[in-house]
Amino acid sequence: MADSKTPLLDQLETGPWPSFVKEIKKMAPEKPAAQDLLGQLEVSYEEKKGHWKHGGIVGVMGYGGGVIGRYSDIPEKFPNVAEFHTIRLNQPSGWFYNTKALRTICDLWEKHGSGLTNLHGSTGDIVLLGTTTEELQPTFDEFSEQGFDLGGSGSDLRTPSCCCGMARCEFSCFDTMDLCHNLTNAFQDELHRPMWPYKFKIKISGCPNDCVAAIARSDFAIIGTWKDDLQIDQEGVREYVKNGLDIEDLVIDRCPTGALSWDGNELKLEGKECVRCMHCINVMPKALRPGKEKGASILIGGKATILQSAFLGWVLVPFMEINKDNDYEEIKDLLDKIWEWWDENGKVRERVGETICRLGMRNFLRAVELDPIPQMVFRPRANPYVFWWPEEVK
Amino acid sequence: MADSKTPLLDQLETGPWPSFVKEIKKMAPEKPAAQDLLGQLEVSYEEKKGHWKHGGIVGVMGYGGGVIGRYSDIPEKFPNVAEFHTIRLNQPSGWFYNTKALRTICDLWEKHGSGLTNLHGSTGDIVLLGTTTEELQPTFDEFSEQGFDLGGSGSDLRTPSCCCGMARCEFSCFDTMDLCHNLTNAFQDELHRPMWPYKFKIKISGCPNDCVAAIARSDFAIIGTWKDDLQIDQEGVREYVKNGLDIEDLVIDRCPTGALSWDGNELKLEGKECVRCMHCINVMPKALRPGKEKGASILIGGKATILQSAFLGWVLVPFMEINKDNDYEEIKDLLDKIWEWWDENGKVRERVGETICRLGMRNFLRAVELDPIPQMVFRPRANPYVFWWPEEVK
Amino acid sequence: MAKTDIGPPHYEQMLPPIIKENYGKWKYHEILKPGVLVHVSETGDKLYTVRVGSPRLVSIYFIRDLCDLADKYCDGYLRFTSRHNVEFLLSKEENVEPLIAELKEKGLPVGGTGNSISNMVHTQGWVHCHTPATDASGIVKSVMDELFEYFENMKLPAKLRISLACCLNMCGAVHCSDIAILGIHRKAPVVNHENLKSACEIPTVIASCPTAAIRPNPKLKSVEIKEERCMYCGNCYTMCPSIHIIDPENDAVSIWVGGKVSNARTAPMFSRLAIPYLPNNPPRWPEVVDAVKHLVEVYAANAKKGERMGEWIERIGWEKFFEISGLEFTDKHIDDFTHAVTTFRSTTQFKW
Amino acid sequence: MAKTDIGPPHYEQMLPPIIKENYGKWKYHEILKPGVLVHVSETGDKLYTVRVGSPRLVSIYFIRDLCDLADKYCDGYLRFTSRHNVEFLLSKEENVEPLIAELKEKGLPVGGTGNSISNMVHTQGWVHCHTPATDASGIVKSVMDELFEYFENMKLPAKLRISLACCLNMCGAVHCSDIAILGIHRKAPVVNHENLKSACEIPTVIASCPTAAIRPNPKLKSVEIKEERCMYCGNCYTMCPSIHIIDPENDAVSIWVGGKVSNARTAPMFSRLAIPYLPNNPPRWPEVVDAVKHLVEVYAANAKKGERMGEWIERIGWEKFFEISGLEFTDKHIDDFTHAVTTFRSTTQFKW
Ligand code: SRM
Ligand code: SRM
Ligand code: SRM
Ligand code: SRM
Ligand code: SF4
Ligand code: SF4
Ligand code: SF4
Ligand code: SF4
Ligand code: SF4
Ligand code: SF4
Ligand code: SF4
Ligand code: SF4
Repeated sequence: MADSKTPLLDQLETGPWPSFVKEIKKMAPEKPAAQDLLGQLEVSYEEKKGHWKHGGIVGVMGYGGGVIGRYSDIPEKFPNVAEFHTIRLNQPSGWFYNTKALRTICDLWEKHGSGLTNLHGSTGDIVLLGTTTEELQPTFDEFSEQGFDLGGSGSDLRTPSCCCGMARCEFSCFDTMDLCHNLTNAFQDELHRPMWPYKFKIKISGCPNDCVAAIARSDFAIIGTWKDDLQIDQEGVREYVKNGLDIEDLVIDRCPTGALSWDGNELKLEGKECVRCMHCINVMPKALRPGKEKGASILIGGKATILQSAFLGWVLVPFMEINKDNDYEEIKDLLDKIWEWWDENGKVRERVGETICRLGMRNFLRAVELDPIPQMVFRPRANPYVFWWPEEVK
Repeated sequence: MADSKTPLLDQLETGPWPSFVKEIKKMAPEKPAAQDLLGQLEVSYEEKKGHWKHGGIVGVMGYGGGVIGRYSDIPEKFPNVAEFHTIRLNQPSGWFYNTKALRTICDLWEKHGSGLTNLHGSTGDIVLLGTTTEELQPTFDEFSEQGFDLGGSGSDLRTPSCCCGMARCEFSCFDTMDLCHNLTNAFQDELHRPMWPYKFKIKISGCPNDCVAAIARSDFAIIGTWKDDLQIDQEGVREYVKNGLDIEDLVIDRCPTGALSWDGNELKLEGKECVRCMHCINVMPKALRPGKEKGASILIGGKATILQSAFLGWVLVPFMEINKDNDYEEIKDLLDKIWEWWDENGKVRERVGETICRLGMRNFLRAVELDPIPQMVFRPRANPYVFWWPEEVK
Repeated sequence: MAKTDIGPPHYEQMLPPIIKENYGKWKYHEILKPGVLVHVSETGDKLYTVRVGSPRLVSIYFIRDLCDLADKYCDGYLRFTSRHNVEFLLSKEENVEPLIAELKEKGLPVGGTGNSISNMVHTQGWVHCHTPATDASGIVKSVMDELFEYFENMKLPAKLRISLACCLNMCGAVHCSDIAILGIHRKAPVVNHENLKSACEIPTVIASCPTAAIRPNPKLKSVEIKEERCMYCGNCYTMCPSIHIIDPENDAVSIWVGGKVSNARTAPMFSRLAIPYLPNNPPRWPEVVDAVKHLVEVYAANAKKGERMGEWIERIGWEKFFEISGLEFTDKHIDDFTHAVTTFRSTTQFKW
Repeated sequence: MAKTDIGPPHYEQMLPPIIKENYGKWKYHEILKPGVLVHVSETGDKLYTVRVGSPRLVSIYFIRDLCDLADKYCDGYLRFTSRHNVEFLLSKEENVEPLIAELKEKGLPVGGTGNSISNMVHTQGWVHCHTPATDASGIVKSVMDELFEYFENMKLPAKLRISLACCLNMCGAVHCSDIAILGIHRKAPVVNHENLKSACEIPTVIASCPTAAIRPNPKLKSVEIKEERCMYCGNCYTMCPSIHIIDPENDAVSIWVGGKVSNARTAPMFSRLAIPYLPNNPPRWPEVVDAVKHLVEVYAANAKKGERMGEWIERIGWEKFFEISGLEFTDKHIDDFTHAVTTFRSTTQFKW
């Protein structure tokens, strides 16, 4: 269908926002697959329905995931996308690149695939969009040679991601990028060979602003925080006020716990009232900074809707030192314990948060050897359906 | 066991709070049942367990409820409480009495029962505590002759109750006592002959202070409210301030929606921000009053724990005029519709709120012919599991 | 035969003249002192109310005593409140003090208004019910004896409502009380297979279990309880007498805090678990009394004026409440029923 | 054979010298203008960032263009953001404006910082997935074209994050966005009994349904869907290709509002249903674009400075939001899944 017309898609070439249709068209002259993608997409636009078949199991040797199989349901019309699989490449921490690396990706993908990508997939991978079954292994082989590896898919650890952290942000309470890289490498087997009840996502943010949406989009969220009082440079505060900041309205009144007060000259912090929400720091980054005793909160259970409706991750460990020196042992130990329990107890397609809900936090906490503390909950139970352990009763 | 000793219970005769043990003892010389109740209770105190058997079906002619059967599980020791049934008498609206009526109750109960009562049961009935199966009918007959009737028990309408309302409270937005009396009489059949999936409770409070805990303790709560602005007597407000009321701290800052402001002389109300919580009125009853356009909010679903955990009633009708003139037709119509739907759809032992949760508010609202409005919810759904009606799709 | 379905006596017969005349005309009220209210009408009339604590479980002699007083001071009228107190309704101010004096003499406490602890809503317990995990009246007496001063004065930050229910059926409607005392069972019930066969409907019994802990045992024509799934609610026992849950060794008392019913300031709130276990120690339940007293004192010392228990706790955060109160936080405090996940702290905001 | 399990390239190779030298030493930042940040180090070094909108679905030519620019202005380094924007990292201030000029020339928008609408997180849609109820990239393009000014300036009360997911799997993680666009199916799937037999595991299919709408059909060795229980989530289809849910006549788009992720001020919030149905109208989905634009404008006109969409709505109350926005409130807005009862208004507090 090399000469298909695409009047509907053409309408998406105009307007100020960069156009994905233009991108596909850029590849079309060189790549019949891109040409047919355009054609099939036009059909979708006409018919208001997708034309991809339910996935299929394809992959590369030694891996159980990292490739999403995809087949057209109208291959007779669009033979060049009859097979149009996605390869997920694991991005470098924080999505930083040198141009050499990016050009390598382009060159290899020009050779082996459609030349179309997502930078990035919404889990964080470099998404190489569309190639044939035959090309999968050679593509992987060459990427591997150039130092790239696959990301996750299926019931495995998914590609961890992190915010830019210490590389480009003054708020970061630990080295997000190093932790992300370290964990990704430590858990290559978990990442590449699906063997769990369902997917498991790790996301890492350097502070409670949570710029990678870890609390909403990962089963295991590592979010920077601190234990002591946030740091105040009074001179800096006065400077903001002098420059017109309405500190009462925009800072003091918006602190969720009323931890701050301003007497016209000094900003006072009631340290033990602060819940480290970042708001005052965000408004006055030149004057305020997180405290010095830094680490992270660990939250468990975040996920989207399927099956039991969306969960936001909840506090599992309020404060953990993030310790480069011991190779992040505490986090890895905790992950191992969680996976062991979940693997044993989770049902098929049950995210870890759902397993915890089904079996009760008490069982989970015992398994991962953590003491219950009030920080884990907004508030204690209201219903009296309390279980007792056999050893607690006569 | 007329001579049983009660050393444990005796310890509850001392102390400043009036003693129920003394009350039982007052009856004991005259009533062997009271004497044996004391004895059996002493055994319970020794053994830390109750000695009453699982209920039994006893009652009076023409009624399916109103009596709670009760039998001792150690009748050989305490033969006089071998049968010790409770009769629930429907209290007059607002628990007001003239002494003649109360004395009548005493006299009849002295004649037919243990002479012990609860004034009142926690649903609101006059609880006549303990008589034999044989005495049930004669007791009822005489009470009936004196103008008293039974309350509810079992899977029926339970005895409605209400706050003192207009009889003794300036806040009441409608005549709680009349409404309670009227509904109770209109639904005698529902009250006396169990025929539903489970119990159904109606409670009526004249204002959002909810002095009969209607929102927590009734399936159908009628709670007074108003539509226009609350009434302010500025002179009265100034008077409170003059007398030392810290109006900023105790009124302005505590208004849940910031609807109030005070400029040192005048209290300003942003009427459309007010959610009629009663707080400011409660603090300054001499100066503030509910608005003039009065009526009630209807809330549905309130109940205690069993089975699906406790529910607080939720808004079903934000505002209903409470109309004595048409014999409260709107409320009765609504109740009829609710009962019809619940009766048809409820499972055994499922409170109406639970049925609604199981089948979805949309089905319930259709059945009772009410339009969905945002006041019914704190916030709309977060999960995307939305149902469409057949007629809405192609 | 007796008339049926006549309904309760009409309330109008029960109203003193002053109320009949001022019905719906009340303008404002004042609390003159603990236990004494005055309601002022638009007509200028004044109604005095004297509120009196009652044990609720009373004899006809008690009621006759009340009647005597009402005849003497209140034109023969009185009422009871939604928390089982007695209210004497006086049209004459000069009767107030003599009435109070006589009440004191008879050992009847005056109070329960305003920022006090009013009477405890409660239930039957060992006096009359078949499912209790504890007694009702005995604990109420013990707690009210100890907290008596709070009934008689109004020095708390706000109203404080204490309730008690002797089992999870919660007839005391303790689910929304500032402090709730709740009797609990702690062991899975025992099935009497022999009886069950004839006495109970198996599908109904199975359906009665909120956690699906009950399954049929076709061999015995009975049911089996999966112990690790049972949380001892007793609902199966309510449905079927052949399932026995009472167990004096393990039955106990739990304490819940922070509930409220009124819509004033904050929306109504459920009470939440504070202390999962206290032993049943009749006749005076010292552990329960101490715990309740401690909670009252911690609240009194820390809440702002006008702040209900739950409002105070929500303001400072539950983690601070556990710290300040010194209560232990256990896995039992963490919900594991249907809405559990909505109670989990899904934010990094918390206090150390 | 290729090496396996080597993991991603090490990030250090990817960092420009200025970042390596100032790693962990950043002191503060400023937004110099929309799309341009400066981060100042304790060493005094300054790093300039220019943020650029990307369609995310890009060709290798696009990437090579970026590389050319980065080589020219940024010592050969750049990055992408968690919302799929491109960030050029400059150590030399004097390069900022020339870079921006060249970007403009190439039609690449600069912006997305501070109180703006940043790039839309989104998904595959008809481009690459098998379950979509709508397209992804086409709606994103249409919406961003219309809201372009909000990307290029920072005049909103606060950040506004828009996301899109083309089916309930929510790969766009729309569940916590200020505005979310979500593709929805609206009819129960159709079972191909012939195929199902061989292609799918019946117990797995049955277990996949959140509302227990699927039951076995032993006769056909297949399953049956109880239509009135199905809410079209598509999860059975994910598990079993013989169950077909795509239906162009009824597939549609819904709009959700008020979610947020950050812990700033308020805890993270879920997005909530605003508009249950808008038609699929490719190529430019005018109804969807209008609705989103309207919501942005209503928010912009009414929220306080610094207030996120959800914070604003929670402050004024959802009943006011529906009034101000003019959106219709329907029975679909009322939750009916597991936690429904926690969303019901259990207080008499509400606005007229
Ligand atoms: C490519 C990507 C969307 C994108 O355009 O970026 C994607 C695409 C698919 N997702 Fe996803 N998901 C992608 C990120 C997500 C996210 C976002 C995230 O990770 O932050 C989520 C929500 C977060 C979460 O995990 O809860 C997400 C939640 C799902 C779900 C529902 C999972 C759940 O527990 O709720 C499914 C269904 C499933 O697993 O069967 C799913 C399934 C799928 C499948 C494999 C379709 C399927 O049912 O088999 C899609 C393949 C599309 C294709 O043919 O290319 N995808 N998926 C994202 C992965 C790219 C990458 O690796 O970087
Ligand atoms: C007498 C009374 C307690 C009291 O001391 O005041 C009482 C006593 C009993 N209640 Fe109750 N309930 C009483 C008010 C309540 C209330 C409070 C209220 O109505 O405001 C509730 C909580 C509110 C509610 O309805 O949700 C209440 C919730 C229950 C329940 C749980 C119902 C539920 O849906 O959660 C049961 C269990 C049952 O129905 O099988 C129950 C069952 C019982 C039974 C009948 C025991 C049983 O399982 O068969 C008790 C009989 C005790 C006896 O032998 O005397 N009782 N019961 C109250 C009725 C007196 C009256 O008529 O005035
Ligand atoms: C007599 C009684 C109604 C009845 O018909 O029986 C009643 C009467 C009054 N209530 Fe009440 N309330 C009565 C039970 C309740 C209840 C129900 C309960 O406790 O089970 C509540 C809900 C409690 C809760 O939220 O948990 C209740 C919540 C209020 C409030 C709201 C308090 C708050 O700020 O949360 C007020 C307003 C106030 O006190 O400022 C109030 C105010 C009043 C006023 C001042 C109304 C008036 O103008 O007359 C009455 C005197 C109050 C006092 O005691 O200081 N009444 N009141 C009840 C007395 C019970 C008792 O003996 O102690
Ligand atoms: C580059 C990026 C991180 C990354 O490693 O990729 C990033 C970078 C910064 N974020 Fe962010 N955030 C980034 C995604 C996010 C996300 C995630 C998302 O949108 O999916 C969030 C959570 C959004 C939410 O709550 O729904 C996020 C919530 C914040 C906040 C909290 C805002 C609030 O008040 O709720 C701040 C503080 C602020 O802006 O005042 C913040 C602040 C910042 C600062 C100022 C941090 C710093 O000192 O450098 C950075 C520049 C912000 C700006 O754009 O004005 N960043 N930030 C992400 C840019 C995405 C984009 O291209 O637009
Ligand atoms: S999450 Fe915190 S540390 Fe990370 S980029 Fe955002 S603001 Fe910086
Ligand atoms: S970080 Fe948040 S909680 Fe802490 S003082 Fe600042 S605004 Fe308040
Ligand atoms: S509910 Fe309102 S009207 Fe009724 S007694 Fe209480 S304060 Fe008065
Ligand atoms: S009644 Fe409540 S909401 Fe209304 S103005 Fe008074 S305090 Fe505010
Ligand atoms: S709470 Fe339980 S034990 Fe107590 S009276 Fe009610 S049903 Fe009986
Ligand atoms: S006590 Fe409750 S949880 Fe235990 S088996 Fe019986 S009904 Fe189920
Ligand atoms: S949201 Fe649904 S349709 Fe869109 S990419 Fe994800 S799985 Fe596919
Ligand atoms: S689409 Fe969802 S709700 Fe409908 S049958 Fe399939 S799994 Fe169940």
